[in-house]
This record gives sequence, C-alpha cells and structure tokens, in this order.
Amino acid sequence: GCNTESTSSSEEELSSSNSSETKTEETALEPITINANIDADAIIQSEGPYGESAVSATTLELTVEDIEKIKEGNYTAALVMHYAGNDWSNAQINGLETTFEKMGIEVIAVTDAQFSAEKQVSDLETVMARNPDIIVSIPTDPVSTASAFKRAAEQGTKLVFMDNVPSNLTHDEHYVSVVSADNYGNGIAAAEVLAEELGGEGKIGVVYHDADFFVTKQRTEAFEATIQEKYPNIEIVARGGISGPDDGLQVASAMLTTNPDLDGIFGVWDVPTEGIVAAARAAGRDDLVITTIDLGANVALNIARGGSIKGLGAQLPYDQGVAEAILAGYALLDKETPSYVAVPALTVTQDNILDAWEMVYSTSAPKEVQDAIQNN
Amino acid sequence: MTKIALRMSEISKSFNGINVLDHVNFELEKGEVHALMGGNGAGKSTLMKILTGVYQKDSGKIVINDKEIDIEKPQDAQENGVAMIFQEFSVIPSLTVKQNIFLNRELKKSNGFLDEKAMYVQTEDLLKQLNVNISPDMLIENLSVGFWQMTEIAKALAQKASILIMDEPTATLSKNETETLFKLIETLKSEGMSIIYISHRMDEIFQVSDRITVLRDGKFVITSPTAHLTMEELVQHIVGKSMESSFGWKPRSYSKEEVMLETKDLHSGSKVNGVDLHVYKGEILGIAGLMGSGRTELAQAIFGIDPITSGEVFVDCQAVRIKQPQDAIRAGIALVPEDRRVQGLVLTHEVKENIIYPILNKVSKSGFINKKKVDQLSEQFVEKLNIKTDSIYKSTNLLSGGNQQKIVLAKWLANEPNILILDEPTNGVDIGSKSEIIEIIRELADQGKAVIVISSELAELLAVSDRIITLKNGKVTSELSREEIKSEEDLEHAIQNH
Amino acid sequence: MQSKIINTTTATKRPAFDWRNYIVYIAFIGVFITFSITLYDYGFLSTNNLLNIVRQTAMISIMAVAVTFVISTAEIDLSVGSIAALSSLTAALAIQSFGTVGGILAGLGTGAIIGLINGLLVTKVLIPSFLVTLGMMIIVKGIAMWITGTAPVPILNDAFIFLFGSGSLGPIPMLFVWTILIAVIGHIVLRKTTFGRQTLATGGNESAARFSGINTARVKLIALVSSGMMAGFAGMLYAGRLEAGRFTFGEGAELSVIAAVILGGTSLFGGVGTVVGTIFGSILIGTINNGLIIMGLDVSQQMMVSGLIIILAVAFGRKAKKR
Amino acid sequence: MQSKIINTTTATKRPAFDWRNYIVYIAFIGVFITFSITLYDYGFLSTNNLLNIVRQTAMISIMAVAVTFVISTAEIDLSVGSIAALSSLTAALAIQSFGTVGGILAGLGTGAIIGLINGLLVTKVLIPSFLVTLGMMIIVKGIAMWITGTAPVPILNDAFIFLFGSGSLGPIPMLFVWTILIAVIGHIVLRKTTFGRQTLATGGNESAARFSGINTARVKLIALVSSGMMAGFAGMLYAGRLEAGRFTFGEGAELSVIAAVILGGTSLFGGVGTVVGTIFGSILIGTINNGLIIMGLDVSQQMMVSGLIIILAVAFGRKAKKR
Ligand SMILES: Nc1ncnc2c1ncn2[C@@H]1O[C@H](COP(=O)(O)OP(=O)(O)OP(=O)(O)O)[C@@H](O)[C@H]1O
Ligand SMILES: Nc1ncnc2c1ncn2[C@@H]1O[C@H](COP(=O)(O)OP(=O)(O)OP(=O)(O)O)[C@@H](O)[C@H]1O
Ligand SMILES: O[C@@H]1[C@@H](O)[C@H](O)OC[C@H]1O
Ligand SMILES: [Mg+2]
Ligand SMILES: [Mg+2]
Repeated sequence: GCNTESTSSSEEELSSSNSSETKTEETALEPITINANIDADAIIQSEGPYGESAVSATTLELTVEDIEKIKEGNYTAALVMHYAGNDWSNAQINGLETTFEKMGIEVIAVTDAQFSAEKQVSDLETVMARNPDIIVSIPTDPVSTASAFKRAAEQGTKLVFMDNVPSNLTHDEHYVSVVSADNYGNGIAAAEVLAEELGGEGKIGVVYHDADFFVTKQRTEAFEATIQEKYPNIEIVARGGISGPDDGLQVASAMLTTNPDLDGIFGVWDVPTEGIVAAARAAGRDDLVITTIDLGANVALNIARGGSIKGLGAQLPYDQGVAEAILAGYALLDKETPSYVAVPALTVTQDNILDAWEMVYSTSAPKEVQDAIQNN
Repeated sequence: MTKIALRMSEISKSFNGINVLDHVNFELEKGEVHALMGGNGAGKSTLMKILTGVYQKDSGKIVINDKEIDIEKPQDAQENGVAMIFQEFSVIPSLTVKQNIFLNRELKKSNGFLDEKAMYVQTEDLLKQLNVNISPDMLIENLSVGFWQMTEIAKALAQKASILIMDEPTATLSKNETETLFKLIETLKSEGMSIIYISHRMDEIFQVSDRITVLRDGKFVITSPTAHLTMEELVQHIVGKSMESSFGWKPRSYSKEEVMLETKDLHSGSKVNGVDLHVYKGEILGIAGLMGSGRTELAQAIFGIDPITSGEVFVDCQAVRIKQPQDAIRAGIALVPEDRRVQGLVLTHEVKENIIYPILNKVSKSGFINKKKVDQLSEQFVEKLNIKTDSIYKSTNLLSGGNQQKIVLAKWLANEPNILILDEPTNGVDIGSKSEIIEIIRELADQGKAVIVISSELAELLAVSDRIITLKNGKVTSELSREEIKSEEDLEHAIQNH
Repeated sequence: MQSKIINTTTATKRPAFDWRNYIVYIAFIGVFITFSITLYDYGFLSTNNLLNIVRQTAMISIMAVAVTFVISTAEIDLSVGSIAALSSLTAALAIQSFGTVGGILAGLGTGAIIGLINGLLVTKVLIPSFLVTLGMMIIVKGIAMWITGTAPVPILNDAFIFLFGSGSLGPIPMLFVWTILIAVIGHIVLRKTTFGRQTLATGGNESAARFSGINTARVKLIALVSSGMMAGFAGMLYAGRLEAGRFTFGEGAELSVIAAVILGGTSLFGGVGTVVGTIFGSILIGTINNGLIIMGLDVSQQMMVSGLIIILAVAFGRKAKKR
Repeated sequence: MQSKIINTTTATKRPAFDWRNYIVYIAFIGVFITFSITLYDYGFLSTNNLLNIVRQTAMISIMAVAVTFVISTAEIDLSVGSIAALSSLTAALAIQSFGTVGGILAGLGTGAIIGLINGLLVTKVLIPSFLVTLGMMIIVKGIAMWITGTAPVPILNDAFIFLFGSGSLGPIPMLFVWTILIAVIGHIVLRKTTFGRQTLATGGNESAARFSGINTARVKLIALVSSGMMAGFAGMLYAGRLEAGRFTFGEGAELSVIAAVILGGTSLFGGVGTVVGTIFGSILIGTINNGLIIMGLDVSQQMMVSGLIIILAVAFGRKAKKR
C-alpha cells in the first residue's frame, strides 16, 4: 500500500473541522479508499460466483475529481439488506453510509428482509418506487430474488452486491460488482487458530449452518478441508446443524453430551457461537477451545478476557461497505469495474484484538474489551 | 325500622332508544315472597338486573333498608344483601358445583389459602337441603341443565342474602325439585328473607307468593296481595285483556292405525335403557318423568345427537338409521331442544338467521340463499308466535328469555316436520303465549303430524297430550290414555311409583 | 292470535349503523390519505407503487380469505405459511417434469392434502386445531427443508410465471386478478350461500348448529381443506413471483394472515366473519409496510410505527364491542 | 304436597377418572423412556444432559406459567418473546450503570410496564388481546432493535450471571431453581387462592363471573401484567445465560409458550388451566428437541419428528373431549 493520507479517524475529523472554518459546505475532499492498514498483498482464497479470482479491494480508489463529479449528479442509493440485525450488517451499512455521504449520495432507504426472500423482493420493489440510482444489496437467496434484481437492473439502477450474486445475472450487463470477504480464507483462519490451540491433535465438533447459504457453506468447507488436509491428528467427531442464530446453545449442548471428550468446537458465525460458549460453561467445560468467524462485540469480549473463544477469522464489513460504495461510484462514472472484489481475511486472537477491532469497525474497541486486555 | 326491604321507584330503562322500563314502581316487604309477573319481554328480568347491578337504570331510585343506594356493578348489590338466581345461568361450566357455589366468596383457611374441605362440607349440606344428591366435585358441564339450575339456586342461597331474586328458578325443574324449593322458600321466609319470585307457572305463583306485581310492556300495572286475585284476573292483568285459558284439555280424534314413529328396545348411553314407544299420525304423546329419568336423552337419541347403542327407530314403519341429526331431519323428525341457550340458539346471531338454520335448504336454490324468502319467513314466524323483538335483525341474546324460547320453536315449525319432538317447549314462555303454543301444537297434530311433548309442567302436559307415558331410569314405566288421568295427582303418582 | 296484546314490533328495521364495525376501512382510508399526502413526492401514489402493494399482499390476502372461514368456525390454521413453502417446492419440482398443469395440480394438491389431514385430525380425532396446525406447521416446514435439502428450485416455465407471477391482464397484474377472484368467491360463499351460514353458525354455537342439523364436522373439514388449498395457491404465487420454490417462503405468514383476518373484523371466537374486511385488513398491513419503507424508516422504526398503527386502528373502533 | 313423594335427585356421585386429562404426563413418560433406551449410549440420561433439558426449557417454562393464567381467562399474550428480548437489553444496560439490583428492576419493570399497557388496552379500551399483543410484539421488537441499534450488550456482572445464568445452588442450576419456584407459586395461586378461582371463572364465562361480583377486568389485567413480568424475568435468564442482552432472544418463543400451555391441558377457550400440565408441556417439548438433536437428526428431520410427536401425543388423549 502506498496510500499515506487516510489514517486514523481522529485525524480525519481534525482535518475536516479545520477546513470547515474556511469553506462552509465543501469540506476538503480526499480520495476515498478502504482502510490503508489492510494488507494489500494478502492472498485471497475465495473465488467469485463465476469462479473468477478476486481483485483486492485495496486497489480501489476514487480521486478527488471523481468525487466532485459524482457530487454533481445528486445521486441516490438504497441498501436492500438480507438482514440488518447483527454487527456484520451494521458495520457494512455504516461503511456504506459514511462513504456515500462523502460522495454526496443520499441513502434514501435501508431495508431489512429478515432472511425472507419474498420480503426482500417486496422491499426491492418498494424502494424502486423512488428510483434510486444505486442499490447495494446482498441477495437472501440467489435463485428466488433473481428476477426482481434483473428488473431493477433493467430500469437502469446500478447494482452492487455483497457476498453473493443472484443467479443468471451477469457482470456489466446487470451488476457492477460483487464485494465479499474472503470467506474461504476466514474458514482457514478459524481452523488454524483452533489447530494451534489444540497442539495439532484432538477431537472437535463443527456447528454448521443447515441451510443453502453461500458464505456460510464456503467457510465450513474451508474449515473442514483445512483440518482434514493439514491436521491429520485432529478428528471431526461431531457435526451439528443450526437453522438460525439461536440454535447454537442447544446443538452444542447435545454435542457435548454425546461427546464428553470433545476438545474444540468451530461455530459458523459469532452469534450462534455465543451459544456454544454458554453450552461449554453449563457443561463445566472451561477448557473447550472455540473458534468462529466474524468479530462480534460479545465474542471479542470473550477473546479479550481469555474465555473459551481463542480466535476467529474476521471479515472487514466496514471496508466491504466502503469498497461497495467506491464501486458504485465507478459505475456512475462509467469506469470499468472488476466483477469480483474481495477484502482479505483477518486472523484475530487475544494478541491483536484491539488493532483488529479498529481494522474491522474503523472505531476503537469498546471499553469493556480494552479493560479486559489491560487487566490481563 | 320499617317493614319495607326494598323500594324501586320510577325506574326507567331503554336500550338503543327503545323503552323497556317506563317509570316502574316495585316494593318488597321484609319476609315476603313477592311475585313479579308479566308477559315475555315485559321487563321483569331487566328490572331485576338493574337491582343486581348488571344493567344501570336511566332514571329512578332504589332504596334498600331505608337507604337510597347506587348500584353500579354486581358487587354493589352483593354488598347490600341482594342475591339473584339468573334466568340465563350464571354458573361457570368449567368449574365444579362446589367452586361455583362459593365463587367469589371462597372460604379460606387461616393461612389465606382456599379451604376446600370446608367448602365441600358446606356444599354437601346445601345440596342435602335441596335434596340433590350429586358430588360437590362434579363439573357443571357434565351435568344436565336441571342440576345447573339447582347449583344456581344453591349458590344464591349460600350467599345468605336478605333479598333473594329468583328469575324462573323452576323452568328446568320437575315437580319434585320444585316442591323441595318451595319448602325451602318457606324456611327462608320464616328466617326473614325477602324473596322476589318470577315465574310463568300460575299454579306456583298462587302456591308460593304473598303479593304480586304485574308489569306489562315495561309499565307498572298493579301490586296486590295474592289472595285478592283470581287466576282469571291475574291473566287479564298480564295480557291486558280477558282470555280464556287453553289449559283445559279437549279430546281430539285421530285414527290409531298409522304409526308414524316407533322405537323398539332403544338404548343410548346409560340413560336410555330399552325404550319402546310409538306415536300415531295426528297424535300428541306426552312424556313425563323426574329430572334425570332420561327424557331428554331419549329425545336426543331419536334425533341423532346421542349415539344409539342398540335398538331401532321406525318412521312410517320403515326402519331408519339415525347417526346424526341430518338423518333424523331427512326422516322428517324435528327436535325442539331443552336448553335454548346452549342447544337452541346461536345467541350472537340475528333472529332471522336463527330461524333459518334448520331450513337452509328450503330457503336456498343451488346453495344460494334467497334473502327475500328468509325475511318473509322470519317475519311470518315472529308474527305467528308473537315474538317481541325490535326487528328480525335483532341479535337473539338481546331478547327476553321467553322470546328466545319462541324462536327455538319457530326454527322447527318453519321446517314443517312430520314428527315433532318438543323438549320443555314452553320453558319460560308467558301464559298468553303458552296457550297459543298449545293451540299450535294441536293444530299441527290435526294436520296429521305426530307430536311428542316432554314437559315437567304437568298442567301443560295434561292440557296438550292425547296419551302420556312415564319414564324412569330410561325405561317406560307406564302408559296412560288421557281419559284415564283424572287429576295432576294421578299423573304424579304414575311418575313417582313404579 | 291476539297480536295486539303483546306488542310485536316486527318492523323490518335494520340495526343501527355503527361505524365501529367498519374500523378497518376507516383505518385504511386514514392511512392511505396520510401517506398520499406525506409521501406524494416519493412516488407513493405512482401506479407502480400501488400495484406493488397489491402484488406484495396477494399471498397474505388469498390465504386470509380461506382462514376467515376457518376462524369463523372458531378453529384456527397455523400451518398456512409452511404449506405455502412446501407447495412452492412441489409446484416447482412438478413443473420440471410435467409442465404448467402438473405444477398447478402439485401446488394445489399439496395444500389440499395437508388441509385434509388437518381437518380429519380436528374433526375425527378431535384434537384442538391450534395444536394440530401448530404440529403440522412444524412437520410441513421440515418436509419442505428436507425434499430439496433446503436448496431452492428455479422455475423456468414462462406460462407458469406469467399466470402466477409477473404476468398481467392488460394493466392489471395477475396477482391482483387472483386476489380479487378469490376474494369475490370467498365473499359470496360466506354471505350468500348455505355453506357460509353453516360456517358462521358452527362458529357461533357448535352445539346449536348441530341441533339445527348442520354437519359441523363437515363444515370445519371443508374450511380447513380450503385453507390448505389456498395456502397451496399462495405457494404457487410465491413461486411464480420469485421464479423459484423455496422452503422459507411464507415463513411467519400465519401471523400476518390471522392479523389480517382479525383486523378485518372476524372474531377469533367464531361466529362472525367478513371476507371484505379481511382483504382490507391485509391491504392495510401491506400499505403500512410499504409507506414506512418508502418513508425511509429503518426496520426498528417501521416495527414500532406499524405495531402502533394496528393497535390505534382498532382502539378507535372497539369502544363498544367486547370481542 | 306430601313430602314423601319428594325423592332426591341424583347424578353420578363422583367425577370419573379420565386418563385422557393426563395425556401430557403420559406423553412425557413415553418420550422419556423411549429416549432413555434408544439414546442411553449417547448420554441422554447423564445428569448433565438432564440438567441441560431443564436449563434449556427454563425460559419457556417460566413464561408459560404466567401465560397459563392469561389463557385461562380466555385471553392470549403474543408479546412475551419480544418482551424477553427487550428486558434482556434493559437489564444489561441497567447493570452497567446500577449493578445487579438495577438490572433486576429494569428487567422485571420493563416486562411489567408492557404487560400493564397490554392489560389496559384489553380491559379498558376493549381491544381483543390477540391484536393488542400482536401489535405490542411488533412494537417491542422494534424498540429492542432500536435502543442499541441491534447491538448486543455484554453483561460482566458476576452476581447477575450467577443468579440468572450459570450459577447453581449445590448441584441444582439456578435456572432450575427459578423454574420450580415460579411453577410452585403459579400452581398454588391457580389452585389454592381466590385469584386462581376468579381467573378460571373469568375464562369459563365472563358475564357469569361478573354477575358473581368478580372484577373480571382486574383479573385479566393482573394476568397480563404477570405475563409481561414473567417474560421480563425470562429475558433476564436469557441475558444471564448468554451473558449479554440481545434483541433476538425469545424470537418465536410465544408459539412455544402457547404450545406448552395447550399441550399441558389448558383450554385455549378459557376456564380450564393447569400450571403443572404447562410445565410438563414445556419439558416435553424440550425433551423432544434435546433427544432428536442428540440422535443426530438434521434440522429438517427434527422438525418432522417433533411435530409428529406433538400431534400424536394429543391424538392419543383427546378422543373424548371436544376442546
Ligand atoms: N341488552 C339489551 N339490548 C337490547 N334490548 C334488550 C336488552 N336486554 C333486554 N332487552 C329487551 O328488553 C325487553 C325486556 O326484556 P326482559 O328480559 O326484561 O323481559 P322479561 O320480562 O324478563 O321476559 P321473559 O319473561 O321472556 O323472560 C325485551 O324486549 C328485550 O328484547
Ligand atoms: N341414575 C342416575 N345415575 C347418575 N346420574 C343420573 C342418574 N339419573 C340422572 N342422572 C343425572 O341426570 C342427568 C339426566 O337428566 P336427563 O336429561 O336424562 O333427564 P330428563 O328426564 O330430561 O331430566 P331433565 O331434562 O329435567 O334434567 C344426567 O346428566 C345425570 O347427571
Ligand atoms: O457473513 C454474514 C454472516 O457473518 C452473518 O452473520 O450472517 C449473514 C452473513 O452474510
Ligand atoms: Mg326474563
Ligand atoms: Mg330434560
């Protein structure tokens, strides 16, 4: 990375407040990129929806001229989410809204389909009543939302996707780009941390997402493949499926009942993993090693306090949001866009949790997390 | 201390702009039994509901024990020593007899918890006084209506009120229970309780009451000592003009050749244990029996409500299989059931809707209802049976008890059955209408229908029947042609003996 | 006889008009006008948006029409959402092998069969419908997840998609055509036919209905079968609209359906039912959701406001009535 | 008249024992024995697993005890799940500023206040409880999402976590202690106190109850407030167990709660209620879920089997009763 300008958020605030003294409205424009601290050379393991290899999000940039040009358009955007009730979504929305604001684009609606494909289609249609120029969305289900997204594309709205693309939609013709975390890479990260904690041997369980859902499948696959290929002495002895975030506790409890000698459990994302932690606690298994994906506030705290969760692979949802906004800008400027953009995986353990938090959310870690690290 | 327990003066009440009580005066002395009389819909129940806080008066004054009081809710009435046996039951079907009797006045132990034992014992005592032998732990919903009524009575008695209102307490009771109740009333009276007694059974009124007040169309007509009135005078006050009673029996002629309905060794549940009966075309057969003798169950078995466990039913000498009411209806049978509120009416529905339920097929063409026909028919029956209602669109739960009963009758008359079974058909019906109904029953028989009348009111049974059978423990115990019965006592003995 | 003695007022007077019985319509008009004014600039009144509302509520409306009958008999059906999900899948699978007609038969048939099982369990085995249909909701959802291992099944049949999804008859979307058709049939059956009266009588007082010779078990059975079949139909509409079958379709729809029915004025205790009210209940809920999204509220705000509107709508109306 | 002809009027002396009223216990024993045999090797009978079942059902059980009262009065409460979610958050937030006691007050208070609003809307504004609590379920969920912007709130207070989460009294988990405590209180109140009687009377026949001088509005109000408060309590248990408040806790719990209540033998139409039955209903559902997961069934199979068991359990029992 050679981007030297944008560093910490406090500096940004400083410069903007300085300039606001001279110019009233127009704050001093800076080019927009994702967080410069992200390793631009990291290898991205995941492949795009059409098997294409990823372009790193670190390469994206909107120049000052670009931004000025976009501002003139008075564009509008809508965020059509599959679910807006977790840290991942919030951070992503936050990244999008912040960046769009810098680009002078008004976010006219943020919808939450609560994992329902039909609600997402309705949301999309409703939002289209206001003719947004840009829609950033994550399809709840690639198959059943496809025709609705296609209609939106045909109306001339620029579509930028997160994680996943509706089936039969093609790059350039229908959508601008898809931005994803390196889910495969994160699965590997979770496996590596777990294996290391176990010293390369033991019996483990996997709590997977029992649904046809692209990213969660990808992670589980990566986790299991890594364990099987790299760690022959670690045996996956139990698999339990969850259908939603609240099932983690029950499934993990049952797993510990049938396999009292379990050494570790992988949880497919942070919220159900909180249930795994509670199950371990109830079973009196403080020694159980748990890893997961996504740096939620509660799992971060658990890691910081030296709890059962030893580490995780984090997505960088805030910067994914920034990348999506930049790509939308590209489209408005008729610039060429890569079809698949990914943000590298990030391995988080107790050692780097404070930095990792800033990287993931572009804010400093919550006080409890900081306190916990200090008390160690 | 005056001897006046209660004075209600100039009480008025209207519902939706329709005047139901119009400056009514009523006075009750201590230790008297005061009968409140009037035709169906005259306003008796409404007046009493005002006294017990179920309804609020529009104007007027209520004085109890020389103190003017405001009664806004049932608690207020209770606190002033007023208890009521409601015409439409106030028992809770899902609770036991004991729980109902002590509802909201539960006995408690010193630790504040319910004293089930004490309540059980007291309930047993009460029931014994009433000569009712049921377990205090029986669920009401598993008992027949007669027992509901007894529970309702026991519940009111247990309140040890100073003013007790009885709104048609004997409507579902047979002679036996009625006598017990009257003895009890004597005792209560002697203990200084004042009782307001509402009934359409004239003989009861003369037997039990000290004074009588008559209402007509919501207006006060007269208050008089019972001894000063003759039956004819009383009827005249009630109906507003002199009227000959149809309670005298007139021999009717019909051919005893064509048997229209016959049962052979009919069994159903534990209550019908081998009933053989037959009814001729054009005949009116009366069925008498004590409460619990199985009359209702017999009727329900024939009509397909209760499953027939063995035996046969013949209609026009053809064996018919009756598994549900539709089968019975197809065979030309109709049943006017005993309990109008539970079995007879969809109370939240309108008058005209209720009237057409059994005849939906007759007022419709290929499934579509002919609205005009429905309106015509219901208007016609409202008129024919003198049903007092603002319109055929009135919800039946807003009608007076007697008028509700008439609608149940109308339902089945409208169906023009060949065989009509009437279980306590005049339950709650006023004296004027009662004779009309008896007249209608006779007309139907004259037209060649077979009619079965079940009634606990022996005078009525004697007035209408051509032949009477008595039932006991689900078996026919005697059969008497009307000519053989010289008096009510004869019939009474037939019922009791055997 | 002496009709003058006991005064019979047999006037053909209609019961007094009580606006409280029409609260769902009033609420709808109120909400609609409010949005029309405040959201005019956001395109709330655009034809397309109005058609959106209709399209988005079609499935709920259609299921709610049938559930109006079920609730009118004092029973309930919680399985409609799951049935819609399963039917979307069976229809999608059948289309692959047997084409449009096969798809339709599979979709409706799935619903009808499950409805029949519900009905038999309620009327013959005498299990409370709440439990039967709750159990069935879980079972059917399980089956829907199981038959394709939670994978969606795409639909590529244009005729099917036209008929049950994106097609329109002139300017009128097929989804609207279906809604109107089902609503009109439902209304006529409930108001004008003997079956409708039998339905209300059964719910109003089952034992009195039985004593009137109404086969109450049959009435309930038919209501539950229809409700299953209409849920199957809704499943086809989900499938047509989203061009796929999927196990999550209709998730939670049972609550929206029941809410629409009750909001419309049908009594949860049976005996009182209105199909027109139901349709307006459904459209009211849909309009509120639509308007709040256009307004740009986030989900939490949407929820707070829409819940409040529902309660307020009824609060204004209910002063007089107990249930 | 001659007193000798007055006979006593007799009905069946004693209410007959009917095993069908005990179906939930029979079903529980059946399911438990089946799992004990088939899943013995998988540790179904291990102390820890049995405690797991108890822990996992604690929240549903506790909410269900209060909802038993609500349903016994012929009303319903659909808002319990949302209340639990919001209370978990208010408790977690209050703990940060005011410690354990503050957390408890906030959790219970949140529930009680929402319950009170429900109760007033039902008894004073006379809106059907189905609509009130449905609307409230949505509103409260919205508030829960809104107050922290859907972010979870961690709980670091050990006393709170001990009391309402992972603590145990000797070998007995606190969650079990709470369940038993609430169940015993609920049982005594329903069976041994005037209020219990009034509750059943109100549900059995509201107007008759009023004629008997029972303040039925007050009874319903108290039932709904308790149900709100117990939902708040359940929210604290979710929070204590998962050491955080979160807006998704208790999602869909209302259906499990109602299912437990009805399965236990309480009538959805009011007038009949049993707290012990409710607890067994809740534990039955929990045991089924636990056993099926241990068996290694996947989610779809779990759903099919557990739905089937619920229906079968009741099917065996209900032959006689209509409702
Ligand atoms: N809540 C109500 N709304 C409207 N009308 C009512 C209501 N209650 C009673 N009425 C009407 O008031 C009149 C008097 O009814 P009430 O029940 O007092 O008569 P009643 O004298 O007790 O008659 P019965 O002998 O038949 O029991 C009837 O016409 C009835 O329809
Ligand atoms: N021998 C008996 N043993 C037990 N219960 C009896 C007996 N006789 C009567 N009963 C009770 O009485 C009820 C039967 O009343 P039924 O309806 O059969 O008689 P009925 O002649 O129609 O009397 P009514 O209608 O006046 O109550 C039953 O429900 C039952 O509770
Ligand atoms: O990646 C996301 C996952 O972490 C979240 O929890 O659920 C939605 C997914 O898209
Ligand atoms: Mg009366
Ligand atoms: Mg009888």
